Amino acid sequence: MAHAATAGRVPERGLDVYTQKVGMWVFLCSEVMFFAGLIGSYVVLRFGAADTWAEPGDVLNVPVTAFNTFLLICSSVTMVKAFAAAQEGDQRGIKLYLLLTTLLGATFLGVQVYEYIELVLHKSWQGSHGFTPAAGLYGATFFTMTGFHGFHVLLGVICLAWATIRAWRGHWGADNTHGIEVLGLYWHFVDLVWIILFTIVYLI
Amino acid sequence: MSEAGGHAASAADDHAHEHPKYMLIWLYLAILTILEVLVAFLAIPKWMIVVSLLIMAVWKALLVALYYMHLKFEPNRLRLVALAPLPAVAIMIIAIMMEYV
Amino acid sequence: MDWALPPNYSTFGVVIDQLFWIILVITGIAFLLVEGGIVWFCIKYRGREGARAHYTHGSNRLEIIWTVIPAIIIAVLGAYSALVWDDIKGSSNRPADALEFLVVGKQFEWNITYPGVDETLGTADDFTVRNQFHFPVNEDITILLESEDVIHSFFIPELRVKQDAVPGMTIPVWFDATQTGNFEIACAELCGLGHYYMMASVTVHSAADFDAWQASQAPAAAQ
Amino acid sequence: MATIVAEATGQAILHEEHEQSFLRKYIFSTDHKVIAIQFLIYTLFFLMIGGLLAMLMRYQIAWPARGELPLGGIFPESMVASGYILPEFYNALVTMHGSVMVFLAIMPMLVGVWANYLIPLQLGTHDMAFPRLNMLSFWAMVPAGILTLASFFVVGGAAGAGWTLYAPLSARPDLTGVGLGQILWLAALVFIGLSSILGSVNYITTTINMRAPGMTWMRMPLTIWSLFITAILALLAMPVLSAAGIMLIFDQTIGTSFFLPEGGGQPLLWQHLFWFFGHPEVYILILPAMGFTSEILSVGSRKPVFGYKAMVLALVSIAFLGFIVWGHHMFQSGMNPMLGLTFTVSTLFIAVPSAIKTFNWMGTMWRGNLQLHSAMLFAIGFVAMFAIGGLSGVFMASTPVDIYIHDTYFIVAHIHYVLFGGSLFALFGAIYFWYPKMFGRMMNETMGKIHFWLTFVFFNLVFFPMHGVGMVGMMRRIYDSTGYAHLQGIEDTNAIITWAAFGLFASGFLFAFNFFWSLKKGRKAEANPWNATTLEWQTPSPPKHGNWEEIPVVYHGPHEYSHPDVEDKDWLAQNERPDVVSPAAGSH
Amino acid sequence: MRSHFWNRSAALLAVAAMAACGGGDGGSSEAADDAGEATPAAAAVDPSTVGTISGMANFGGMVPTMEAIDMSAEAECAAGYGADGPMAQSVLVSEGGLANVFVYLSEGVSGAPAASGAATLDQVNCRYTPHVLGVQSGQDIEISNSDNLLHNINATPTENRGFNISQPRAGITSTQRFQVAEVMVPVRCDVHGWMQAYIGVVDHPYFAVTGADGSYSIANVPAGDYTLTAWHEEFGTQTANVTVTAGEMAVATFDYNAEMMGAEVPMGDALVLEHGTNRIRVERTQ
Repeated sequence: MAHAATAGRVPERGLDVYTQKVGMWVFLCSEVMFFAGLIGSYVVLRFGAADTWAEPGDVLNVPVTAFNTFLLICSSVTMVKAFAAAQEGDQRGIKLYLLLTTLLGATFLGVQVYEYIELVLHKSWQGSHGFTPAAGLYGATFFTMTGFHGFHVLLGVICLAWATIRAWRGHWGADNTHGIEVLGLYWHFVDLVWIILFTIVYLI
Repeated sequence: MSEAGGHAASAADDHAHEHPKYMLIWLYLAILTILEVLVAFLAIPKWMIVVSLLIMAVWKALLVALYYMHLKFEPNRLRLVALAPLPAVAIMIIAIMMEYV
Repeated sequence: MDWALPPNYSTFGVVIDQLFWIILVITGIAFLLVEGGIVWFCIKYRGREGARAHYTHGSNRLEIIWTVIPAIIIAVLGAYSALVWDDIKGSSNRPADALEFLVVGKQFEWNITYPGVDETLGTADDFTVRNQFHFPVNEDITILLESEDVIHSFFIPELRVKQDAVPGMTIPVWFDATQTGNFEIACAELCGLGHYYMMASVTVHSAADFDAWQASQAPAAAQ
Repeated sequence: MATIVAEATGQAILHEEHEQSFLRKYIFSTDHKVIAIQFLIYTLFFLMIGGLLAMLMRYQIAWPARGELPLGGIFPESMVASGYILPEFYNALVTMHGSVMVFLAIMPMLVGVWANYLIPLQLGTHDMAFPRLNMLSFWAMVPAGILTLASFFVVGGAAGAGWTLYAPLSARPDLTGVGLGQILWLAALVFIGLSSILGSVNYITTTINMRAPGMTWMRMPLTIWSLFITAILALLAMPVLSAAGIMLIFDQTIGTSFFLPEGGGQPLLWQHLFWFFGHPEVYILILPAMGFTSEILSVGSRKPVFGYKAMVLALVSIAFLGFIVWGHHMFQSGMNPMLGLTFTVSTLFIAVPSAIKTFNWMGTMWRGNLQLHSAMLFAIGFVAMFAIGGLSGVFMASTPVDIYIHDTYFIVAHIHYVLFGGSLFALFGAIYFWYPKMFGRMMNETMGKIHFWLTFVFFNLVFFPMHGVGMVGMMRRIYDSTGYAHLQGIEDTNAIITWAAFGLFASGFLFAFNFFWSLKKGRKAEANPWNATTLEWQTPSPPKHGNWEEIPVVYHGPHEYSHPDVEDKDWLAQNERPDVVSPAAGSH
Repeated sequence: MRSHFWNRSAALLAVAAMAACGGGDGGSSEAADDAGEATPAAAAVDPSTVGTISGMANFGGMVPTMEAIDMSAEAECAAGYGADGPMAQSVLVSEGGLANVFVYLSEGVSGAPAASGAATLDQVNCRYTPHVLGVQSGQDIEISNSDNLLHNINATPTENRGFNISQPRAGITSTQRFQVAEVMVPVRCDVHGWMQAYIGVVDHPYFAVTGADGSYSIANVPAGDYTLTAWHEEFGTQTANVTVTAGEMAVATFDYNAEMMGAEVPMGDALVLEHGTNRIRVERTQ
């Protein structure tokens, strides 16, 4: 059994994927727990005080957010397209799709900021003017969950912008796809969280 | 301990699979999103809305995880890592919810 | 320097103390076994010139033994604890016709509302007394525990009663004192800078004395 | 392909060594060994701070009516007035002693120091998987420490709601007089969470994917197993605390009411979230200590670890059970009594793997050839003290008994037997044991032995009587116990505890002196002073940047001592080629 | 109810700012310096330009009976009272005069000498002495404990930074300050639910609290036209216009009667006294 190892000094069998990908998945596990903490609290608080929640659409703007959800889904597909382009060494594709993903992510953030401003300034909720984090548990959980998701999107957009700049410098290619794949994992995870959040916060 | 051998070959190569049908998944997701919004405003009992929305949300999440995050094409060991936190999540939420039983 | 449980005055205290001593005996034996073994090994197997240790990777039989034996002890202990716990706190075992009091903790006082002569809370003859808890002996007592501000913990050592008072919740606690006496309610959960000072007196009366005391408080209640 | 990268990195690291500036080499270093030493200095400092807070606290408990606090004049009037420690300052002491010890001393010392130092060395790799993240995980601790220290000096003083931060006390400044101090501590906690998560990602990834050839799962030293399991616990538990902590900050600052009942929130939710983190945290604080102990006991007994597989299984099951027992901290909290039933059973069953481990440690010592040096003494001390801590845990796992002893000094005794008698004893042992590897010099043995015996005696004098004080019914976090009728007669015990605590604190300085004195004056250490088998001893002391000229190949299990087929010595290094030594020796 | 979010944020910022500017100003060492600086200003009053305002707070009709306070749990405090035991202090009338009315110039003051000296708030037999205290903004308030037991002093202003400190034994003192004018700052002891004091903070030294006989006097008021406001914890506020002439005494009288009970009382956080329990419940307002 001491055979194969001696020659090439190959590390012991791990997860059969490269280290950065393992690292990102492990990190995503902790992100799952972070959002589970927020979502779990939301579920429990809502069960305890169901009557302090509004019907879907009464306060929150569902059409705008549905459009925003669509944007994030689109950004996911452009992200995988960027990865596919990298695998094939398609430089034009890498640049195009990374740029598109960055722009879609930034637009998502812009729409979210617009949504927040509208809510804080122009919505009224339970007698008080403005729907703010201080507006009952509804406002508190809404802003905390979507806010932290938005924060994750922001981090993602910053990394994407950096990756896009590198794309223009010809950094990525068929021999260098790991960075795009790992960043993509993070980005899809953010999309995945939003899919859950959109459903439980806006629609239920 | 016999795992030591023969693993060099198993190192997953990025080209090991064809590109999944990314655009098709995208279409799926978009349609499900529209369906979700429609269902949310249907005049049916609330619990039915909640259940169907949750099913669609999990479905969408699975699509993203399996195809966009490539879990469908990853080695089982990596899938195990991805699933690891889910029992903890379930235990946490179920136990806290028991306060209302 | 008297390290002992305070004398017990309640029905539940009997089982709790019993369980305490049972666990003390079991853990005491385990304690002697482990610590004795360690000391013995340290002396017997201390390093000597030229000595060589016995090469072994373990013994599956031993592993099974010291997995199964503790597991059995623990399972029995767990089952018994669960039964007693359910007896003491299970909501199905709440006495039906107990005398009820409302106890509200606040920084840093216990306010006890008495049901008055009609023995029901929420009626006009209720009255509230600060930091004094009087109740009759040999009768099921249920207190409804509330808090105004932060989490407090209602603790009467001699009655083996402890329950956190949580703002926003009303938690029923029941007990039955077996002897008359004077004790104190302590707060057992850090509740702020006056935590240590949050004590109230407890007086367990005979039934007649309790009625008399309640009557003496009636003028105050009339206001 | 990954291997080639790893090898290339290794070469690059080896090259780099000569070109690094002081700043890159010692301050913003990405070398796991330097980061470990940074963590060590950091945590030793906070260990002292935490101890100092405890001394002030003990003074107040022993002599609540005396006042006359020595050097009381150096404290501002808002902490100590007329020589009396004020109750609000006492609460801050209680809170920050617990917080500092758990989050800034013990936890980073167990994980930050030893996971960093040992994982690459014992696994046989050049460095962590992500060296720069590793550096970040240390530097995230720095603002945490600064915020913590600063919180004592802001208006209202440091956090005073207990290390468990139970809301609403921790959420409403008007109820404690503490506003900013609480927020600063919560912010520190978020940094600690970040550091811990980054660290865990590194430890897990490195352990999974970067083991030296031949280092199969069942050949990993128990240290690595325990640190790996610990990292998983931290990875899954810390984010929940971060989420809860952030919600608490929002309650304090922007008017939300997650945990405030007057806004519809739920105080019990905080406790559930906190203890969902908190119980795994308890195992984060003990599992690595168990690993060090197994390692040191095996080396010191010159025997393989008794029941290696059972030890690994016990570790894994403790970790798993750790996620389903948090409710036992909340038996008297108003939680649904039905949940109490479930948690009682799961909690009691944690006793089983703990018992397995204790018996296996004893099995390791049995028929050994015990080398009773300082490290070994501390490891044996760990087993003895952990046994007491574990046994006293049975009392509180039994819910009916917990009704009485919950929130009394019995709990304080229990937690310190596990955390001090357990974790800290093992940590002292680990420092004596790996010091030669870290700094290339041995620590002074005589001082080490004196340190052990002083610590052992004073520790037991401090914490054993607390069981008795708890039985009498003394509540935790009580500023002055003399006003209670049922607590009359324990003043002498409390005074003895306090004197012993002073002794315990003082003996810590002997250790500190030994630590720094040995840096310069200690005997030069050879590569493998303990004749140990694991990989870190098969490279020079201290190892160079990059650890190995060439990645070692592993042929044996981690603890091959006194193997009958090896005759000239009583140990067989993991990377010794079986054909060189003896054909039969490689079988396990 | 939760809309005080922005207020709290602002308060937080303020606290942060104070902390940033060297904070921790609870210490008494600075107090002496402040007093030293303030003295010359106070001494500079020219008698030829100032007058005095004085008068009475009269109480007519039936005097409401005060409730007995149950101090039985604090024997040390209860011993300090006569056979009748301690009574609540919210309406104290003696020979037609109403005590504890805080009278201050609310309009017309332009410029004022800096605060000088220290006001004192003592805790005697589980009561605040005085029950109503006036201070100038920035003035030291020396809080002391004459009871050998735990009191905490929890001040809950809305404009100023509040504090919540404790004094576990007799002889412990603490110096606090309020920087902004605020009438009134409620002060309570959480250990003893009946203990309540009010501190009126104004920007100038022209204030007084009526004594047991209902009389008050404000000296050294610069000549001019003023509005005088009288505050009482049960009867709310009343105002009167006064003209002060140099070297003379202006008179302003306030009349109270039992019907005015329950008037709106301006206060930081509203305190609701639960009759019958001696408990004070803080209603978080705005």
